[in-house]
Amino acid sequence: GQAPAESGNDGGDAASPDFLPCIVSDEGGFDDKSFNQLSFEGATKAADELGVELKDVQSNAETEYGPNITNLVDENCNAIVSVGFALSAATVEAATANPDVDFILVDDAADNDFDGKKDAENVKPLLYDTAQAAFLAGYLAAGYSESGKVGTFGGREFPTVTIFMDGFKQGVDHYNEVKGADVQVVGWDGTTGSFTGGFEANQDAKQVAVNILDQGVDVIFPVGGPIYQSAQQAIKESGKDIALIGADADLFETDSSTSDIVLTSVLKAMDLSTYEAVLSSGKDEFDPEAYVGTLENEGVGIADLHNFADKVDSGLQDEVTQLRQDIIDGNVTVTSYLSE
Amino acid sequence: MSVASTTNAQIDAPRIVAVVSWKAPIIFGIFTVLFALLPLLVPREGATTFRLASGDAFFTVPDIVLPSTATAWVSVVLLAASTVFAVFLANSRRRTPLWLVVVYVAALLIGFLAWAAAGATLPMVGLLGGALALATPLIFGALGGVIGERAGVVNIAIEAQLLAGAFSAAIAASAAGTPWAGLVAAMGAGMLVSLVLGIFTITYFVDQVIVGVVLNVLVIGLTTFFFRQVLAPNTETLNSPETFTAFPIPILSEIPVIGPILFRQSFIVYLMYFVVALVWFGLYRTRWGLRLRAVGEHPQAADTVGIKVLATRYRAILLAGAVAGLGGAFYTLVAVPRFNQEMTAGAGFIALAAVIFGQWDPIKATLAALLFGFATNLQGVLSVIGSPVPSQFMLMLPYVVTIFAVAGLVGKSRAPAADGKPYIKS
Amino acid sequence: MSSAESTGPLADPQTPVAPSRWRGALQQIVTGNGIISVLAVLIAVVVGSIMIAATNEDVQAAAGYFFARPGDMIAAVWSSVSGAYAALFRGAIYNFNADDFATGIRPLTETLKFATPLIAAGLGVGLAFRAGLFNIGGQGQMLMAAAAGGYVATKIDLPFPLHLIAAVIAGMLAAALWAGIAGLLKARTGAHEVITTIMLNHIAVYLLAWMLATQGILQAPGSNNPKTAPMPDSAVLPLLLGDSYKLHYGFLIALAAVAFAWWLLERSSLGFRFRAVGENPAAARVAGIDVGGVYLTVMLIAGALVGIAGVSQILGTETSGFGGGIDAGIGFDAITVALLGRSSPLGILGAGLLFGAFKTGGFTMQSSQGIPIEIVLVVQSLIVLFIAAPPLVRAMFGLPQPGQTPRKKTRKHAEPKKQEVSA
Amino acid sequence: MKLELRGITKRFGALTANDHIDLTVNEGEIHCLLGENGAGKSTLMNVLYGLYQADEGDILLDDVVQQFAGPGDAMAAGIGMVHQHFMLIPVFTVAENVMLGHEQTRFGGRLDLAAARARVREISARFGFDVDPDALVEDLPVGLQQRVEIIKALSREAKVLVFDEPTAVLTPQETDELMATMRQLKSQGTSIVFITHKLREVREVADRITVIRLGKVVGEASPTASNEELASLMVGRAVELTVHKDAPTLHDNGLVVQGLTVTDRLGTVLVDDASFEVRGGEVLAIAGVQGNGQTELTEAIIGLQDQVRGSIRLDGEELVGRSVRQILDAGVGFVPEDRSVDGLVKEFSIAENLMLDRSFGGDFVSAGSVRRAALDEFAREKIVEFDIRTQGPTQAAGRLSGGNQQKVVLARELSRDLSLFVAAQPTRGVDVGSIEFIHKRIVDTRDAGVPVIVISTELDEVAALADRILVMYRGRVVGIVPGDTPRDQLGLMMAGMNGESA
Ligand SMILES: Nc1ncnc2c1ncn2[C@@H]1O[C@H](COP(=O)(O)OP(=O)(O)OP(=O)(O)O)[C@@H](O)[C@H]1O
Ligand SMILES: Nc1ncnc2c1ncn2[C@@H]1O[C@H](COP(=O)(O)OP(=O)(O)OP(=O)(O)O)[C@@H](O)[C@H]1O
Ligand SMILES: [Mg+2]
Ligand SMILES: [Mg+2]
Repeated sequence: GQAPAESGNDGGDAASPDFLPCIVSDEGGFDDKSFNQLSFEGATKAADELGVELKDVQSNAETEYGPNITNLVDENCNAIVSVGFALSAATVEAATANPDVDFILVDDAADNDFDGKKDAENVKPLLYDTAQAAFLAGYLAAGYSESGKVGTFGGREFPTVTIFMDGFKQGVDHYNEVKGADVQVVGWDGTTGSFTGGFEANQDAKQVAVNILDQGVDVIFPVGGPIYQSAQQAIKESGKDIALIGADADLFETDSSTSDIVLTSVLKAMDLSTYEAVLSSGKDEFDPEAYVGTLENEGVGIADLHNFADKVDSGLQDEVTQLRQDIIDGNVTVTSYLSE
Repeated sequence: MSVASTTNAQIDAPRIVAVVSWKAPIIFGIFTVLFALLPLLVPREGATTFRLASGDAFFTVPDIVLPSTATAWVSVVLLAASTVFAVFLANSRRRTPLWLVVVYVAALLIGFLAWAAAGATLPMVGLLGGALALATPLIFGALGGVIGERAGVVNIAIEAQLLAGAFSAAIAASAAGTPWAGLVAAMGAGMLVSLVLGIFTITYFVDQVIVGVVLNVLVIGLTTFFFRQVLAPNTETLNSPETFTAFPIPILSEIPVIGPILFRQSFIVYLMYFVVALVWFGLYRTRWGLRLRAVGEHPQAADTVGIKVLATRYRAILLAGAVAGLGGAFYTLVAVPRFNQEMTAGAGFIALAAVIFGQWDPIKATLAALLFGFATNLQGVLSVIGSPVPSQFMLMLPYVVTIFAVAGLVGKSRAPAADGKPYIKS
Repeated sequence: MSSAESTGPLADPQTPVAPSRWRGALQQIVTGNGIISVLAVLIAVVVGSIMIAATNEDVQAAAGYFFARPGDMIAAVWSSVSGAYAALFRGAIYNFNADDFATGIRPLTETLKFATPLIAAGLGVGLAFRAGLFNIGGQGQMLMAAAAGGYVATKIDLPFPLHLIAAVIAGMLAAALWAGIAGLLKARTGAHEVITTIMLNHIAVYLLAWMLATQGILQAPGSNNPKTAPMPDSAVLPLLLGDSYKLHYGFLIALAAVAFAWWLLERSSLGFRFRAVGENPAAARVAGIDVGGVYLTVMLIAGALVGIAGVSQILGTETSGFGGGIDAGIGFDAITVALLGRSSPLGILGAGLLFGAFKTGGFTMQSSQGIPIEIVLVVQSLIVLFIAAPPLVRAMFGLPQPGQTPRKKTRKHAEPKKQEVSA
Repeated sequence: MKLELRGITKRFGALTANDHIDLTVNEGEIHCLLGENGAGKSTLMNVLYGLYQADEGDILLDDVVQQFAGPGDAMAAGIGMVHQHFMLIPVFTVAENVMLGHEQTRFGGRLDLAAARARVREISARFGFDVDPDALVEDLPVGLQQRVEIIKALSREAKVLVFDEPTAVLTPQETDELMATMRQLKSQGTSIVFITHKLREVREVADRITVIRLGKVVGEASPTASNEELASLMVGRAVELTVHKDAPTLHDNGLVVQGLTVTDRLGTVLVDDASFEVRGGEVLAIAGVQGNGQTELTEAIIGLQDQVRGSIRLDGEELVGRSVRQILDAGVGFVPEDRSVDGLVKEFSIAENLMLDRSFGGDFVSAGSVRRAALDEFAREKIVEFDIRTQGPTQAAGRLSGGNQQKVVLARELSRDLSLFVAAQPTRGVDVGSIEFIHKRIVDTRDAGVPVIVISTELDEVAALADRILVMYRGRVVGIVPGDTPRDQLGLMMAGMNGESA
């Protein structure tokens, strides 16, 4: 290779003396195909745009959140993104102790005393009412389904997971109501359902998907990072025409191997909101007001149908578009723990 | 020998008297009462459909429909009757026969399924076929454990071998574009872990448990490191293996009920049948196995008849590593076409439990792993068809079943006599 | 678990009731085992360095033009590796970048904080080891301790020291009972404790997950997340060195546990029976010791010790509430700690401190140098491996094997099984 | 085949176990090796068999120097060995044990078990053994296990056979049969090295005798030498071979066993309706071939068996149903048969072993702590009193020689207030000098008015100690006879013949 000019460059700090954005993951790590990864991408994009380095640390256990955040403060980070509700307490604690640092907390309201207000001024909670988007996906799936059965399952029974499943079920119910149909949801009945017990994509997760497929569903909606891969493999092995719905990012874009089976994806635009929050902090325009992603502000949404555009009845597509507007307008209500 | 002692030895076969054992009746009683509580406290409506056919079978097998509550109560009656009979037998100083245990377990299982799946359809083929698939990596891991321990080397590092196998299978299959390469690489990775285990424990006499425990940590560290540093940024080229998909065996797969369960699986499952048979045959029927077991039972005795103890142990654990590695390959060549960090999620420890539960026997260890797979998939199926129990309790099921099975059914088991002991020769 | 002294320091069975125990220990360090430990650390550090250098961007960049300017590469390797280990030291022992001593010493207090649960849980595992039981159930026991301790802390109202004591005791009791299940099953049915403790781990994970997701049990009131409310001040372990350090009284409890375990194992008659059962259950039984009873008692005490780890996590380290991952892998780390500490309380104390230092230093390595945290895992496990195999280390460094003639005859005193005479 | 050892030296660290030993065994000769425990006999044989590498010296077969890298080489050269501690795999069948190491296989690598069975039957027939090739070795009585070892060696067509203390566990009849076998082998030209501590056997079968002491050859003796001569050559001093004891003074206290039946978990009867009594001040010896229920009988007395019916009353108090600890507390002293497994914790120090059954209170425990000073003092006293050869009370018991390990167990059991003393095989593995001492202590205990039960397979010992002898066969009491019953009659009873008819 070509040797660069001799001028000294010893790491990140020389490049950007003034702003240091940082991010800390939860136990999943930044390659989790889910919120850690998306937030990381958003923060990276903001850092690139600001022309600064992004400092990232991964956590391997619940007890590491506090020390990781404290260490980032000690490294003089100006903005710290903490990913996941599990980091909430540690983030609030660090924020209270370091009022000069901007904190961005993904997926939690930073309200650990449950008084309805966030607990530290300089924390910006990023929340996503994904039930709204999943509602659309549920409606779409119900309309698309020929077998009259659609399925969903989750990694662990966390609110950030079940909110997807809940919205999905409400969407299906809404379809049944409107159309007088009887499409069933397998894997979630509104209170309990099917979970793999973890976020690992392995045989256990695949078997849960297989069991759901065995019930004759023709649309399946796995919620929880990489476990969609298990569902994908289960679909492949079933040899049947089963559609997959992605969660978080647009699967069609992020994993091209799914392009033939992905009906749509329920989008949770953590990349976008994290990007914006970090960028605003870098530009000294940080607004710690809580952000709630909705269909209206496009913080959540439903992805393009891509390959399925001509497989899905255009009337149904229009209905979904209309439904989206109805939700935004408040004509149709989707309930979730965020909307209460 | 003198005439007297030889003839006496022939004539006086040891006298046997009956020993009262109340274990079976007590366990029967407990489970009968527990099970009777279910329909009593949570009565369920409707009928349960046991679907024996698989979607596209050649022969169609009719569904069996049973009324839930009635079936549950019939089971309770059967269980109670079995219990009473067992008490009667124990009282008259007779042992509980195996058939009674089988009847009891069958009644319990059918009754439970009828109750739990009320108003729904139980896909029996999916339930059992899935159990088999879930058990497959555990079986490979357990076989690896059995081979090693039979030669006197305790292998706590099954988890490491599974994980290393999954990791290298993903890379090799992706890079070479064929899952066969992944299979070979997984065996190699398992053997590599074994080799380290061997160097430390066989050559340098380090405590086998220490090395096993530490190897698990080491391999988790290394695979996570390389996953994050190398695989994640290069998913397309290094972490998108071609997989072995299900491959129905002609004719065999058409056998009603059994065919779709056993013979519509992926290649690695078929390989598993073969390896189980081979390990059993090898251990009990060949010179290799005889010598290996001798080394695990009494290495000094093996030494005195000219068997190279250390070399035998090395060969055994290398083979064990290859077998366990195959189990690892299942994760990335069958389950999902992607390696993820710590994706084995403790399966190696379950396999270790299967080794002990299976009393260091390849067939019994396989059965133990299958039991675990069955319990896991049972909870999966029940939660899918809608069970009233919170998901967390459903997820506990396989572990609870294992504890009950170990405590109730087998009890004490005997490890190979020299298991875990280094052979140090003057 | 292993025989004969040739297996190195880890497997060397304790020679109890030795009056010259301290002198013996000292002697051991001076006569070579100390050197072996240093060399073991050296090997691990070298491997870690390779990984650090290989993942360093500057090194990668410089490697691209290695032949054009090799000096760059060497400089880059040096700066990445020295930076990493300096960060490790800075994060674990003393921060030499700090303005004053009070701030500089903070990492050491963090090390002690992280060592606390490792020591306590290590004692639990080590105690069971000494009685011949392999307790892999630290995870489950810690989780149950957290559940019970957390319940008492968040659901019951009591004034300060009482509340804390009640929560600590509840946690220890729950962990003891959880471990006791394995002990009871072993004593009554012979069920192998390896199986039962592994299964109990998984059961505890889901049981706690359920409690955390259920209002009225552990879930914070009004919350949807599987997490408890913060621990009330009345149940929190006070800070040991004032507000500027996070080291809490849990550390003192762990030290007390070390002292207790030391007395139990080395001085008490109960511990004497534990060890007798651990070394030779058959002889213990003939000597009138109730082996099953010992299994149960040992597991109860071991569980209580692991329970200290659990409560120190929730009432000292993570007082803002906890979730299902509060064990943080300590139950498994404890196995390594116990083995490295040769299952002796003082050894476990040392090993726990070492691991605490690695953990604490690892954070700084990651945050300040961008070193992947897994490298710490790798370095840690290599150290344990090599410390356990002195002959291998000696061979690698070409040192003479102790007191022996050429190869082959080096490994002596096999005391070949059943060597003892019979006429 | 002629065997010659020249200048064999073998060191274990500082200890020289064999010091320039020369030994010649001619073709068709039975050559006896004599020497006290630890003299180096087994070590020499292990060197010959390739298990150990000699530090110096040569092994010659028919005047050709051999190089044995391992037992495989020695076997190939025609050497077979029946080891002092059986080298058999307990969970294997006889046939599997015999074939191990030189297995024949059939198509597909399958073991040819049929061939191995045939081989076992063939050799059994040739020497009149009665061994079932499909029996599990662990289920066989030791006498038969011994035969399996011999078959193992013979199946490899050994030309030189080493028997390392093969008679230690045999009945007199079995011993006689073994000697017959040895003579038969000798007549077929096999050279035999025979190691034993029993001088009677030596004189009966040996062609030549070599005595080893402290690793050196101290001389040769002829088979006509007297017991006393041989013993003093072995030990290096005069040894008293008979125990002096007076006629028993019987007391009222004692043990009464009635209808005692012991079964294992599967219901096999191990002790079958045994009834007997022992009075204070007498020694009841229980004789019998090992594996005929003696072990289970003693274990039932001490509370170690859990399937027990009948009654065991000590000084009027019922022991059946009580725990081991309660029985120990009632004053029962117990020396288990297998000291290394049941009697000692080898990793523990001598002092700790001395308090093994006294950890619940008493002299060595106060407030839950071990009183280390008191224990240490006690241990020092006992080391002197029982002449335990050791570096001190903190030495690990496993490092003691066999005889000294046995003394530790005896010291522990005899230093309590006893109401019954049960000793199983008290002098197994103990050399002539220590036997003298142990026998004396047992007689002292009897004379102190304690009922004593001694279990022994060794008729010399039975004869030396017993006031009365109970013979067991297949779990049943064959008869109770006076202490001076002739050994021929005992031998027949041990083989199951009723006392009167014999
Ligand atoms: N592997 C070994 N390591 C160290 N010392 C040993 C070893 N084997 C034997 N010894 C020692 O060598 C000496 C001779 O032992 P050996 O077994 O040859 O005695 P022996 O004459 O066969 O005694 P016995 O009559 O009890 O069988 C003893 O002091 C013994 O402790
Ligand atoms: N495996 C071993 N390792 C270390 N030392 C040993 C070993 N075996 C025996 N010794 C030591 O060697 C010495 C001699 O043992 P040996 O067996 O020759 O005793 P002995 O004189 O035969 O005793 P006894 O007469 O009681 O049988 C003893 O001090 C013993 O502690
Ligand atoms: Mg608030
Ligand atoms: Mg010997």
